[in-house]
Amino acid sequence: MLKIEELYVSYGPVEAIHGISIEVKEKEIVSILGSNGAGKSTILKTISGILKPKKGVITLNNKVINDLDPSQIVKMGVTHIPEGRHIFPNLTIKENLILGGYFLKENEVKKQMDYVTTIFPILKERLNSKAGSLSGGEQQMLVIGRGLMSKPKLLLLDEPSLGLSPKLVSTIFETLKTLNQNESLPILLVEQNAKKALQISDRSYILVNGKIVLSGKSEDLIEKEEVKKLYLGR
Amino acid sequence: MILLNLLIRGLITGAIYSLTSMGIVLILSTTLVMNFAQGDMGMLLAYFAFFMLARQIPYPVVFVIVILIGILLGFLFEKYLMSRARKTSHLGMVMITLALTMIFEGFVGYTFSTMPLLFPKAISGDPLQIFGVIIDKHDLFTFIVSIIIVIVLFIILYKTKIGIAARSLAEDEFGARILGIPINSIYLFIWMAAFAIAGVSGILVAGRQTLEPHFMVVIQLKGFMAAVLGGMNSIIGSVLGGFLLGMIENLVSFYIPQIKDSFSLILIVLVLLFLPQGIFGKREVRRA
Amino acid sequence: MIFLLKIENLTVEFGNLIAVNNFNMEVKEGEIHALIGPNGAGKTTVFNAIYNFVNYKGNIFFLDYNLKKISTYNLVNIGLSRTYQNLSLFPTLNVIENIQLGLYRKLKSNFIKDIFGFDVFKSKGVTEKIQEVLTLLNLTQYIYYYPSFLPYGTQKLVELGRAIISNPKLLLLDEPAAGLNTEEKIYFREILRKLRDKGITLLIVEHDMELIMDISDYITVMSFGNKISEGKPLEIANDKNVIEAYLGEA
Amino acid sequence: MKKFIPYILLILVLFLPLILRETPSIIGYLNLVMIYGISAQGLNLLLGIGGQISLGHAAFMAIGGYTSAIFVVHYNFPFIIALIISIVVSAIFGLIVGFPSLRLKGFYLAIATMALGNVVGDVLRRMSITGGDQGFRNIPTFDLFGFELESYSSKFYLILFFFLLTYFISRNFIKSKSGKSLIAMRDSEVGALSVGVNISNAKLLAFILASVFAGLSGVLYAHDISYLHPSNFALPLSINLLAITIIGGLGTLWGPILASLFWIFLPLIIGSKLELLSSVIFGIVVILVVLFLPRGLSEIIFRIERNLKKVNGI
Repeated sequence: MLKIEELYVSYGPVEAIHGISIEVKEKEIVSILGSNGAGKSTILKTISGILKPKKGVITLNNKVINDLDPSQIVKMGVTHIPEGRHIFPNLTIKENLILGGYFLKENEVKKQMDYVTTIFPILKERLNSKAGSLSGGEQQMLVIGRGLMSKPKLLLLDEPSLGLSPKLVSTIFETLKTLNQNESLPILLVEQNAKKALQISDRSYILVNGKIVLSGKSEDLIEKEEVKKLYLGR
Repeated sequence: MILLNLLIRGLITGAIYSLTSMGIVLILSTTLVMNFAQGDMGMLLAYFAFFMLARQIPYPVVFVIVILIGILLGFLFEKYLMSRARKTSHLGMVMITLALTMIFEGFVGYTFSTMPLLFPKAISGDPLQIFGVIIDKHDLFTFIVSIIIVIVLFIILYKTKIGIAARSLAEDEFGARILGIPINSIYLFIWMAAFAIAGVSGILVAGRQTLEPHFMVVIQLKGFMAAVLGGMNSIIGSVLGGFLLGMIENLVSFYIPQIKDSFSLILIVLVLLFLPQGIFGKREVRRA
Repeated sequence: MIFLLKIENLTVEFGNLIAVNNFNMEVKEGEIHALIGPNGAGKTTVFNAIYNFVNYKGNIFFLDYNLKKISTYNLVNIGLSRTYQNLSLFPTLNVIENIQLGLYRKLKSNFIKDIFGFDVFKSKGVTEKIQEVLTLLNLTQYIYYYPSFLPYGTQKLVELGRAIISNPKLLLLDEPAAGLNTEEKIYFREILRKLRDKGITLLIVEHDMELIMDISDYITVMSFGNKISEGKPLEIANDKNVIEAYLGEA
Repeated sequence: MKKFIPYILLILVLFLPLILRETPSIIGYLNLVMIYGISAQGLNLLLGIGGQISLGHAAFMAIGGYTSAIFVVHYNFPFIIALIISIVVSAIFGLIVGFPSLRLKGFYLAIATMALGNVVGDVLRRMSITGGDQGFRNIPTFDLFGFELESYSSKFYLILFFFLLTYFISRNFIKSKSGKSLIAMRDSEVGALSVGVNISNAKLLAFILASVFAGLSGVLYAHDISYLHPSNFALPLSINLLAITIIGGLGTLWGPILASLFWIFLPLIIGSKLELLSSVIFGIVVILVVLFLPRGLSEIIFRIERNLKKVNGI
């Protein structure tokens, strides 16, 4: 459903992405792996319309979305869950969720909020407290929950494991897997936690310095020596 | 009895301050811009109102028209100036609001002369006497209007989607953008609302004193102070801050008249230094 | 003096998040010591504690100084210097001025000299010192450029130059290789070796495992605010805890 | 070629009183341009170099002007001594006003300085030694060791001397170690801290310098105009000085004088009929500069310099 062809992106004068092609098919979880500064987040920001590509084409269900605003892209069903939380700490959890479903109708907001709070029950208990009072892991759940409010057809997920304990990471990844299987929700995942990402994804791309150096089925990649080397230097 | 009189008078003065400080805080808490033009926008709109009233247009109609002009000016201001300045620098944005004060004061001085003009009150007639306290009808009206505006603003900001989105902008603009929130329209809405409030405060303040190009400068300064007292980040805090400032000023100028001019100014510096979140402001929740 | 830097029971909390948890670590004089761990493990927070940018429990000793009692701006005087993950260059000063400022505390001046245009950065010995650093980092051709017009890797070199010109005893580097291309990384590796040979002790936070395994003498691994392992590179590479933390097997 | 331009300009300026002897009032205006230029240069050091905002800069001018006037009129001090005292008083006052800057940032600092500026006005209005709300009248002109400067052109040379002095000082200061420490603080506080800049001292230094420049400018104003009133140094002047600094270009040396020239002569150019409109035009210029010339008017000088370089093939 999402297709990226020969994408080049610059951050100011510096080119960060040098001609990559990525595809996400229906019902798939695809991960982009790579170290800090490899350009993973840049790709997601370009898909969601925050950054504009210098060259290349991004299509969603065969429609070119290169020049659309973030709000138009969200309306088309693409939700980007950014790295580093980006919650609104002084707004309540409820208000955070309402903003996630900005384009929904009043009654749909309620329904969707019920749905999200069944996935993350911890949010239900504290709907009226400020988001900033949540712990790191709870905040990550809020960010994902907020992203799900818009009834996405494609989820772009940036480093959901960042700064979380292994146990919480497992919980979150299980949730993602369930979402993918039960709702057939395709997910494009950007991760540093290579093993976890390889475990839950169908296919993966490995990004080094803005270029894809390896790609293929995750189950094949996980066995490769090169992958181990990239992550442990041996 | 004197004390009660002073306090009631303080509340009325406070209502004037809070009208301006609400506008300032509305802008500040959503766009992080210190709006120095809030007062003078009110001054400009009061002049428009004066000339409409002079043409025998009824007060209520003028009141509504002024609000509409405020909305229109807010729209133009955001659309053609602020949205561009946002791309340059924060200081640039503040500077533009300062430039507006020069433009408005110069324009009014040139077009309408700097002579003080007598501006009609919303409600004229003999003052009311309630429990022995003498209250001017216009002042009472001002008080009620400022309460109504704060309630309306509160409902918009806390109960509507557009208001919640407006509050999210100051927290994390990137976060709002990535959720697809149409931030440009939200900015438009905020400035339209702020300048509409400016119009209301302009007319009401002008009714208590005379109309001249600088009549809002002091009020604007007091508005800033009320905002500081209220904590800069909450609309309700800014209104309470306005009332408190009004009462303190009335008490001080009665009991210790020697220091009445500088007292509130010093108070503000002290509050800024030692109570940065103001008296009513809630502490910001910091992200871990 | 065996240990140059000694961190004792360091705990840093942000609200209800414990960023660093009862962390201990020692850096020996003359070594390249790497501090590694997944994102959010608390490595930069350790640096920020050393620099008094965050409140912490526990103690940090450098030489005979308890760093809690030393203002950040005095650290350079006792021989500490650092670079930042997101660079902290002065964008409106050119490369040579940026590097000159590294000598800020070494050069004495007074107001009268200042306003009569006496340039302490051009006094005897200083020019040579600056030239030496510029040559070492191969920056001579860029001295009149403003940082933002230079490639990211070159900007990192400028920041490094600013940090080393004060002859620090201990240099803290926060992700020196992040955002560099392969060529620049190789160059950086050479420079880090040269610095060690000049007698500067290095404490490096870094993600690039290849670089770390290659140059470091000793490695401390953090995960989730805790120290999970430490040792020589070879030991670390085969440590089960580390492999789990890195490949994310919970 | 480029090297000589400042000298040619300087010689031209030195002969201005001769060139303009038919219209001495122009010289009078030029005196004001330089006076406000000195004050704006101070604000430029504070905001453009040190990154600290002040909306009470005019109050610093008032402090200088009133101090000198009081000592000369009420205590019969010679002008030069009064000038030195005023500068010391200004420095102390700058230090006091600078303290909030250690805790406050951005618009909070703007409000605090605005409030302190207003306090100065209120206090001056209430004191009797300052003439209160009547204003301080009949301040004698500059008295240099018995020579009283009466004509516009004689004042011109004295003010020009101080103007060049402050220009010289700020030019050298910006290039000096202390100057660069302020720039470093403005550009990156963590960077400045790690090279050893004491941020508190740097901020206070910026305020002291700004205050001394403004104080000097106030002294010159007092003896040039011979009349002071608190309302002349109220918020509008502070805003205008801020606008002058920004129009001129933050952190540049030529900016303040260019913008001050523009500000003083604008009402003259558009004529007395439209004089009230000058603040409208000035405001519009501020907006245009913010939107289209982020580096201010001195951007134009940069461009000329660049073109000259091209011509000379440097």
